[in-house]
Amino acid sequence: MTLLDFARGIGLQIAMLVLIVGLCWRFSAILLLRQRPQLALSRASLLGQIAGGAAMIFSRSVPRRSFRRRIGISILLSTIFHVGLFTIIFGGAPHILVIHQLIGLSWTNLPKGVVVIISGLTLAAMIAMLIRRIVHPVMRLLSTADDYLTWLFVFLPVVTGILLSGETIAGYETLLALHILSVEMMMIWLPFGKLMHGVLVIASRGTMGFNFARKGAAT
Amino acid sequence: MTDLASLADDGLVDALLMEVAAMLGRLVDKGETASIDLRGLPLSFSCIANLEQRLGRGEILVQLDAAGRSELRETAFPGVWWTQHCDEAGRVIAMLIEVNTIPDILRADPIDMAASLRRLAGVTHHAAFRQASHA
Amino acid sequence: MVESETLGETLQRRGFSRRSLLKFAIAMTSSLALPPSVAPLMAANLARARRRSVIWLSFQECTGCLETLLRSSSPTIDALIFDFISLDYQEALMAAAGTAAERTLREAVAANKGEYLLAIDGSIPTKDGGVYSLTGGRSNHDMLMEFAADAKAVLAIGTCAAYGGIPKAFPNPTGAVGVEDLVTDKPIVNIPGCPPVPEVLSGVLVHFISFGKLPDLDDRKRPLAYFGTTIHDQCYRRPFYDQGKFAKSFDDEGARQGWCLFELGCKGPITHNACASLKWNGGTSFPIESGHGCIGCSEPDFWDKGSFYTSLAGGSATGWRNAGLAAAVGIASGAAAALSSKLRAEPAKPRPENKP
Amino acid sequence: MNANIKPPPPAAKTPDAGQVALAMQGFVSDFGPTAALALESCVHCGRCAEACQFYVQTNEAKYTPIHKIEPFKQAYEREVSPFAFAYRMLGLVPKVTGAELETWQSLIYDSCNMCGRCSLICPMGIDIADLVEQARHGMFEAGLAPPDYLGVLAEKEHATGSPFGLSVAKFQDMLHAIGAAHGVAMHVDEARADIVPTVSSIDLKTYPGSMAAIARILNHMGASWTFRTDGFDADNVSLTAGDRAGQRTTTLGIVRAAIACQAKTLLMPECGHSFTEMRWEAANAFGKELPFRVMQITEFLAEALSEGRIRVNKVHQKATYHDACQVSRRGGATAAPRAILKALGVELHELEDSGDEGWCCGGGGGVALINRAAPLRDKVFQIKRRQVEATGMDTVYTSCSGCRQTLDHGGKATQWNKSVASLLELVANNLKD
Repeated sequence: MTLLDFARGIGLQIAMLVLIVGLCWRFSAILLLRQRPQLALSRASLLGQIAGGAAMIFSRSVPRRSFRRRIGISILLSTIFHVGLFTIIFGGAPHILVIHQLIGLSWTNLPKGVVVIISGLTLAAMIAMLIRRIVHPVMRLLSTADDYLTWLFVFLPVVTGILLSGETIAGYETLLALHILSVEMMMIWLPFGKLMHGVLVIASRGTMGFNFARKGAAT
Repeated sequence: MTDLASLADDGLVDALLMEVAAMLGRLVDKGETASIDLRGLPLSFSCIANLEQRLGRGEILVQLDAAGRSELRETAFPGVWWTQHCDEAGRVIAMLIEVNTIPDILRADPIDMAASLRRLAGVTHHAAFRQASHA
Repeated sequence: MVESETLGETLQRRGFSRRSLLKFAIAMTSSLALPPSVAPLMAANLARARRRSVIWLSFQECTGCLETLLRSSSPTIDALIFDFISLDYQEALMAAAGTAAERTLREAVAANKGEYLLAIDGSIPTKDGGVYSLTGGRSNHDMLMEFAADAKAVLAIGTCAAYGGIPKAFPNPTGAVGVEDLVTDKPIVNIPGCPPVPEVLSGVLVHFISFGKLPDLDDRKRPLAYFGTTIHDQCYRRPFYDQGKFAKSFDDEGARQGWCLFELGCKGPITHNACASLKWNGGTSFPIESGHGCIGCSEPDFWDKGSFYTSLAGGSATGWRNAGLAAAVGIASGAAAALSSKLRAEPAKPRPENKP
Repeated sequence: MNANIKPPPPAAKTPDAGQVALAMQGFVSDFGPTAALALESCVHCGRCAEACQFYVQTNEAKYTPIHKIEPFKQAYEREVSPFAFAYRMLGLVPKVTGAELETWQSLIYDSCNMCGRCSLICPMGIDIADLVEQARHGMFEAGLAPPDYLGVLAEKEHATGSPFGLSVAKFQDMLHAIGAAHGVAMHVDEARADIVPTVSSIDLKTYPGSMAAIARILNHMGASWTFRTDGFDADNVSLTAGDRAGQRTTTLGIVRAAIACQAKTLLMPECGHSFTEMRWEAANAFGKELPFRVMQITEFLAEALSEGRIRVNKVHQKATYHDACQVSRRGGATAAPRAILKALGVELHELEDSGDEGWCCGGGGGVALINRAAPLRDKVFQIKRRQVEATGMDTVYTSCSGCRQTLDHGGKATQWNKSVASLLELVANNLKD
């Protein structure tokens, strides 16, 4: 069995199972905690609260105007990084294939050149974010091993993906194996580290939007 | 993407032409011959066509019929040859740019010449015999 | 042994000029990725070279490899090279049979001890004492070990000889292995492919005959000149891959336009072979040119790497049943964690009052 | 450590093991899915620092909002989080120590106004202000509320229902005296009334005119109303101190008083946190939806003005407005004060950051009641000072006595020539006869 066979076979299966167990575990352990009902008269109807929750899932992606000046760099880097990552994952032809194989959905891919350029930008943003995390006093204070590990587990697939696209350093087979393995490492890490925010963000923003709609508070 | 590809082609062709110029320089200065194996380079069809066009055509075109056809053509730059060898089935088995006063393969080989001398002697003798018998 | 004539003499006798030999040498240096300036030397060496004894043993195989090599295009010098090597023993081709054949074999080995090339096609069964493939009552394993001992080098021709091939496919009932798993003290050249590209074998032989040594090999003992790149690297459809233009089915517009077959399971990117440059049937075509993806037949265990039609991007994901099971385990664990947290956290809190 | 922050009084000892255990118990008893989601979601992006007046004015990383609840988060991870058992077994998250709690006391109390600007900037939708409120519960229960004014007041409120320990008789006397002084008829402890106004202890102490103003307006409207001495002081210092029991006692006292006179509307004074408490938390303490409306005074005035129940003379004035965080950003009543100013014909010149995005005066979240926090509070006040000065206005209206007091103090400390005024009093002074 070659490294690629392992990555595409048993490795992928293990990663998926760990991912599913971890996601369900973490989510249920959070959501099954005791919820106290809110009895005060709401400013919004239940539907309005749900709409508020749904709206905040999107609206919090764009910071308020008055905040933008102070967090400009953070917005710039994280936007490039997140939009870049999304574009790579959902625009790259091989990635669409994987999704197609898993759930049967498919759409038109972006040209490879475009994906490679975006990957480069994403990578640059990631490196800048790491430097900022190390240098900026606030981020350094807040940062834990989780932050750096998570960075690494996202960084590796991006790097191996770029190397794979150019087929530099090693052959396609080796690079493909490393790329898939790095993604599997990320999948395994996802439920246990900060990467989980990619999933939690919906619940977290949705909850705040729901609660704030109840109070009519600023969103 | 097509534009990008042709741009990359142009770059490769330019690089190859510079290499050819360097080789020709060595032929002029030191009498060194050299060749480039075009099939050993990652060149697209369009790139090869482009290169062939840039080198142009000179005064000599030689066709060789030895275990399949070959075509050896002087380019617009004397001393630079465009050569292509095919096998008996007509498929290209080698394509080169040769930098030489004349491609080596055109020179008659001593062993072949020795053999032809023997054959020639036979032919001559036969003719003389016929002429003598007529007289 | 009688001193045989040189290749130069043979060619001359058959009416091939020295130009033809030089031309052949030019083509061979190109094929072997040697610098063009080596061609005159190769031609001179070939002209001086004398016959080499080759002993060819067939093990667990289908004779496809041999067929391919025998049917290589036109009667050119390639063919002559095959003529020129002295195929002293090849069961399928030789006229002699039975004990006469056995005698030929012994004589050839004795006469060329340490100098002959041993060519193998087919894999070697190792299970149950190798009983699954015997020649004259002797196991393939025994014969391989015996004749490899006095060989100059061993050529493993075809994927079966190189890596075990289809006989080794799951569940490998005969315990099939490739030559390199058994022979460890001799130079080995793997020429994998199911079947292998015939020009590769002639290239290896020409190199061996003209320079007296084997060509440069990669880490899988394959001639670097032919296996140094992947099908994907040399594929004429590569620009479509780079542009992200893929055929989605074998009869869609993309397929008609000749777009990349990656999504239809082409294994070109992980397959090292020379099909895309040398092509097949006298340079006519190769599978991708005919509209089908590469199946990766020259790679180890190609038969067991999932469907030929599953793209390389994916993998064998876990089934819905396992996913469901995993989800259940996750939720149960999460619920247990939440419960234990509740128990740990619960203070004796006053109940909210309903009456003022 | 900021040189301007005084170290805790020398008498304060590092919390002992028992206190740490109490704090932990207090921390972990609060985690529902909302708080858990919040703590699980933080990506350590640091943006909340840039929204926080304490960080912005000091540039000290320790004032990063999410960092202020670190022990609370640590308790969550060790005791409640999905993988808590692994964290404990593998020692990935250390136990919270007494020394840490001691350090965090000043971060969690002195340097947080619970103003919710951080909750507004957080890209993950974490209500950090809410987490601070919850974290203070554990701190208080371990006896770690600042051994200062705030702690003292909370204790008194816990015991008497009023942070100043005012007795019912004393309060009755005060109200009548205020009525007499301002020439307005007072309604006190009537058996039935539609509207029950409450007061803030800051009003009692500093701005008694505001009580006269409420009386004048309600009389003008011809409303059925009464002050109830059995439930009048809505201040709820306990909330900001983290005293759940005191908070509950105070809140339920007011609920009972309003129910006793069959009130339809409970009117909250010009005060921020008390509105939050009565509007959103009282029903939970009471165990079901309240049988009356809870309205902040600006909401009430805006509604009455729009319905024509209050008629006012136009005042031709230019002014700026300072939003109380708990009323505007957190309370959903941002529009109300602006409607009132418009009805009065006041030309409003907004602050650079106003409405939902306004900065806290620096006194919110009980910080105004922590004496040792005064230097830090004054630094924070500078933002407001700059923005008010940038408008060129001489008058700042506000509808929170806490803000008003903080702005007054800040102004006094820096010889500021601006006047800080109550929106309620402005309305009361310009009623049509």
